[in-house]
Amino acid sequence: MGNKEKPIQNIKQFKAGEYPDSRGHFGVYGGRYVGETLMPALLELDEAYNKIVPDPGFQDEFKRLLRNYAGRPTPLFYAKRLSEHVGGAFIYLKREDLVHTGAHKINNTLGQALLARRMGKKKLIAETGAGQHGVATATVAALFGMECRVFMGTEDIQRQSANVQRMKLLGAEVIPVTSGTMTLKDAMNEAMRFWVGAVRDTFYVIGSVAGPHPYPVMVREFQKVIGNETREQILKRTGGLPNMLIACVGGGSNAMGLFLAFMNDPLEMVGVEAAGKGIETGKHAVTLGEGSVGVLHGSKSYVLQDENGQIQEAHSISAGLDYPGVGPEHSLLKDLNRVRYVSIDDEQAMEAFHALCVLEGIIPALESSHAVAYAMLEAKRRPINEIIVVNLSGRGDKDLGIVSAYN
Amino acid sequence: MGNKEKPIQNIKQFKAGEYPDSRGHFGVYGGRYVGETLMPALLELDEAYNKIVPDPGFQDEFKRLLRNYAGRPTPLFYAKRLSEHVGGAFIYLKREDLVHTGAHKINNTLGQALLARRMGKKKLIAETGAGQHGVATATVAALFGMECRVFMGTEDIQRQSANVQRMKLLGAEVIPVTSGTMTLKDAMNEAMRFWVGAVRDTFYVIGSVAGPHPYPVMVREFQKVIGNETREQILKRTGGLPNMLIACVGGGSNAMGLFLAFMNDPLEMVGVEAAGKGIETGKHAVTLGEGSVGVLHGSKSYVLQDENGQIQEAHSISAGLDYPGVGPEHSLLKDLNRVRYVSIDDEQAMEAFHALCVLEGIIPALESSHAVAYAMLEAKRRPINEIIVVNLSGRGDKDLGIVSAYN
Amino acid sequence: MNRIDKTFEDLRQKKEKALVGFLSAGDPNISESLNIITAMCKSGLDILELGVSFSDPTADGPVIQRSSSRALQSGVNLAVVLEMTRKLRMETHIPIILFSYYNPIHSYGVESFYRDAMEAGADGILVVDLPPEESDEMTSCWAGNDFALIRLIAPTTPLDRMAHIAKTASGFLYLVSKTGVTGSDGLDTGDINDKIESLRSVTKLPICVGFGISTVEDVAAIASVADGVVIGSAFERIIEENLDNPDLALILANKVHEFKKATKSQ
Amino acid sequence: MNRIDKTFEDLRQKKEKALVGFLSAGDPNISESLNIITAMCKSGLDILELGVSFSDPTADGPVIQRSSSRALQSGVNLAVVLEMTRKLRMETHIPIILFSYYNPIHSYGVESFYRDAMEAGADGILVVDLPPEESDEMTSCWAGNDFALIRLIAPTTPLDRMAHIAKTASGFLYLVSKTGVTGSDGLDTGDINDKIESLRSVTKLPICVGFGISTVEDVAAIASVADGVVIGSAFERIIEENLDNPDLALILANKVHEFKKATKSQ
Ligand SMILES: Cc1ncc(COP(=O)(O)O)c(C=O)c1O
Ligand SMILES: Cc1ncc(COP(=O)(O)O)c(C=O)c1O
Repeated sequence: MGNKEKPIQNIKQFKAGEYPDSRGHFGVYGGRYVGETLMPALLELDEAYNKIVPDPGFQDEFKRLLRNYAGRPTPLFYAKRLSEHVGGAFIYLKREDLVHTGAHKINNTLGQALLARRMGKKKLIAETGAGQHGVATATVAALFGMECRVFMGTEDIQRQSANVQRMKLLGAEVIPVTSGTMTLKDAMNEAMRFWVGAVRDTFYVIGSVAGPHPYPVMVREFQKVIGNETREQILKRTGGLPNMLIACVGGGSNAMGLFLAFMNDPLEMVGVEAAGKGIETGKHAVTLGEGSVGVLHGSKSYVLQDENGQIQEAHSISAGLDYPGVGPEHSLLKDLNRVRYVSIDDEQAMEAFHALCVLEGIIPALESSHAVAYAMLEAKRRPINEIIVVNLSGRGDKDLGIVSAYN
Repeated sequence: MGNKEKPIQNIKQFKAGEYPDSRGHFGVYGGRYVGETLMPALLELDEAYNKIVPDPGFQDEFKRLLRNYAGRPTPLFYAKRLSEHVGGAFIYLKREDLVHTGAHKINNTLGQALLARRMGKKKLIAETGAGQHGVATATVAALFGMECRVFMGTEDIQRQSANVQRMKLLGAEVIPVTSGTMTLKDAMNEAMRFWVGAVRDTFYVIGSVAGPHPYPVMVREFQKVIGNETREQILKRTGGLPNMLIACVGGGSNAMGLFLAFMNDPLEMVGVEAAGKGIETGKHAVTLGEGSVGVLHGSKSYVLQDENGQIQEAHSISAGLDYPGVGPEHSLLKDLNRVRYVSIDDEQAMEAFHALCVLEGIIPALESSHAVAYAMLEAKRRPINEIIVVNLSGRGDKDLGIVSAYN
Repeated sequence: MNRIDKTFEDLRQKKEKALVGFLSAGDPNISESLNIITAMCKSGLDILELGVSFSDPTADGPVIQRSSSRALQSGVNLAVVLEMTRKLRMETHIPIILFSYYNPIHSYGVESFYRDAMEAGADGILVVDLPPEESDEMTSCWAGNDFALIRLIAPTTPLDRMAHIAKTASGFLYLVSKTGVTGSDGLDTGDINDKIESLRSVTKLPICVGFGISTVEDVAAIASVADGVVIGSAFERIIEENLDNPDLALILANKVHEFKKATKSQ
Repeated sequence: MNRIDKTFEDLRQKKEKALVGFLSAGDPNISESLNIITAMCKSGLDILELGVSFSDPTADGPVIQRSSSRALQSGVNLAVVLEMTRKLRMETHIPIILFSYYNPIHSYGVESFYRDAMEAGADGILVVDLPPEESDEMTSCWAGNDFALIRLIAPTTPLDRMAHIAKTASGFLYLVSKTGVTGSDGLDTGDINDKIESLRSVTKLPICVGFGISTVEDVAAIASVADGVVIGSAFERIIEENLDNPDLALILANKVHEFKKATKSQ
């Protein structure tokens, strides 16, 4: 039956910050689709978010932590050998792989944990796929002396065992999730279930621009530093704007983090989803490209679902992209044609992974490798005076096991 | 028989930059103790180093790479919870764990590889213990499109397997060294042997302030950015100098990198060696504290040796400190009483490792954990208005296996 | 008067409370599910909550998660549940409330759903993850008052919000007895009295209490203060423990009988 | 005239070249080592290089590394090597050059070393890792010219440096035939002629060539251009292959004999 809502076509003048509305709607997307037990918590969170986050005291502390703890600003690096190898546009890498814990996720967890502290909550929970968000949450929990539980599918526990050990060392409890596909989607289900029971004293740190309002806008707010820095850096370095921005899209937080600052600029933005073993095999995570509108994990957005509205299993070699949902703002940006969404399969990502290793001495996360792979395709067909900025969302240390197992 | 040369006592006025002399002598230490085959290469290197490195073009490129590629400056982070837990002086951490590849080693390999390139050498070799220097060398080799061979003891290949995989991914050949103790010392032997045979077109990237002149002064030069940044940061943040600097000492490069900028300042400096299973067990790496003057790997310095001048096996849970030699400048600084050298055993290091994990959300390298452990001891006995700066030389991702195996 | 209102009216007159039973439609399979539910409806169940299973039941505990899996495995989807409703409607006159997450309905199409559910004989709908803030998109096509929108009140819901929710609800209010997912063990009746009192101060709708109710004693305790008692996981657990038992329908019918008695005992 | 100068003088008169043999003192054990070396000295060896083993022989290939290990295992140290020298001196009149890395000497003490080595009957020293730039610290206590400082000339050594090195050397110059560690296989004689010629242009000292020489043909080829041929790994390899062979000393003596013939053959 598959309900494909009418997309809003060709809105030329997209205004950054115009979305979401006060109840978290990005056009028809977003919102708050949760059980009543959680609603008061979300309303409380929304209120706290609106009151606390704009406060200069909060902003000061947040910025200080980003700088002194997380290691911001991260560099914008011109990947000369990669660009020359491809033979086309200049490829710049925004080096989120260099922040503390090794992925952009820390920007967000610092923000949410600071907020949690100011709200008086001393217990954090989080879901995690690749383990990066789990590590980033466990990290800020340690930093602030909070209790931390991380929900993680047993399939992901297997393939990201180093991150599991890191979380435990940081003092977090890692709770194995054995339901469903035993990956990120189910970890999030289980985190929400736990939250329902512990909502009074527990802050749920969601790891992407997904989930019910205010998470998508809040996570975007905490990640927008990526794009703010990038814009300033590229203007300073080249005197102009890039021609294209590229980021991988799992839930979509590193992409939104990069894109937001450029939303009103005349440039192309591309979100790269994971095509897994290939779209034709059905084993992929191409939510925006192949999914349809639905409601999952508290918000309306594109989802991978069958004709009865049952959520489908996603597949990707990269645990962080292996998710059948996507942040609601991306659904709007897709419908508005403001961002182009494409996909890269496991093999292409793996090739880009190796290319970046041997050409630039950078071992990227498999998630980020998807963005690099697409950048290589695009750069080749573009003139040499164009500039492509890729968000290198994380480092690949966590993926060494997967890479060596991949034949 | 054990030749203990008379130490130079109590030279009060130590001038930074006064050492080494033009032939690489730090007092009686340092020099060039190598076979004739290598001498011309060392003389060529010395000349190139003196000509190329001070060149503004070189400095510009080096600084640009440190910033845009390695991610410098690294933050100086006030470890509030650790300090409060200890209950004494303020402990600040210089976050070398945040640079690309995860340890200070990259500062040096970038410098040496740039120099190699300007000298027209296209092949790099390196020895490695913890694997960090090997990874850092493989990294710059990839970045500059050079060939790279890394020598590593099979014992270290075992305990630092993730770093072995990283080097391979980066395109380097990892050459297992099965001679002797199969650790860093033997890797360095083997690298020197290989270099003897390939000296005409191969640049040997030594990973610490050890080896024959000009390596100790050159590596110090490339690492001094750590202290330069730290000095500026602490002055800006606190308006004054710290009371104490602490760094772990394997070969001694992260320590020299931190100390140099403060050499003429009125403050204490402490180098922390690895006491392994305890000095009394003989299974340690306390070269300065327990060794005697000798010649190893091309320079004169303190070494762990028996009464016949045979080098002894070092022991430490941290592969990067597991070395029976030490950079010659440290020997001089010890004799001059300018730096105090102490030691921390495996167990103390492991405790500090866990403390930093759960109190600050930072997983330190086991090497760096030695410095943290000593800082905790010192901070406790110092008044709360004092400041201790610890060089957090690297991150602990590489050590997860060792930590989980340690009971 | 619609079936729900009439049921509560009848019970009030008999001085009984409503026994509301939740079952995942199609668990353990479609035909057996029809047998079981029919038997239960005929053994004293006052209101049926017929669960439309969803792949990602984030508000449910392990028992209903497993029950949903079995149901999905047996081929259930919203169309099948509506077909089952149609068949049950021929066997029983008690109100049938569909109980669903929003995505299956959204996927089916809200207008088609309204039309087909009414046509099948369903009396209302409870959508677990569709709070009042979002529910317009489902109800804006509804006409008249014949199809009830059952709403949840949680232990975390403050008074002003209770009033707001009650205003847009119909049929009855479902008061969640615990902060937690379905089936969370143990019941704390102390708190519930206060909650019911608060809720009564803002609504005239009947109040049914559910989540974690599993013993006859629980039922009796809740029945003494609420207008109805909702049982879900306790039934599902019996199904799970008797998957190969040919007497499953009978066992459940007896259980319903037992619980029903406890709703009359004051 | 000291023993080294006299040896080269005698050979020159006989129109022979020097056969220089390197052995790690104490390999495979101290007494067997004495047997072997004595036998070799009596079978035609012109000069003995007696290796003082070091734990970290960075200029040596695998064969001499293993030989050093065996020697260290058998309890060798510099004092023991000096004692062996004393014993060998009673058996042979050929020059004995001690061959060492610097650390054992440094550890022994440079003054004690000079005194004890002279006293034991050694004729000179070659310190692998002590270039002219650093060697003052060892030689500044030396008196007279009776103790030779043998120096290495490498394939990488430029002409002006050759001259400089030659100036501070005595006894003979050891020309390394390969850029590589000891025992590196294969010998490229082409280059060596040029090197010898260059070297002769800056020194009058005899020139012995070593590293990687293992066959009679190699010996003959080198002997035709140099004043001496140094063999090390080739002997050590024989020891290694005959560790349990009671005829080891005899085999090596025969080998010396064979090589020695090749130094006369032009
Ligand atoms: C390195 C990295 N990049 C990207 C992602 C995908 O998340 P998002 O799309 O929210 O950036 C993840 C998720 O774990 C990640 O670890
Ligand atoms: C993180 C880290 N710290 C310290 C060291 C010790 O080296 P150095 O004393 O030269 O800084 C190493 C060596 O591998 C290392 O990896």
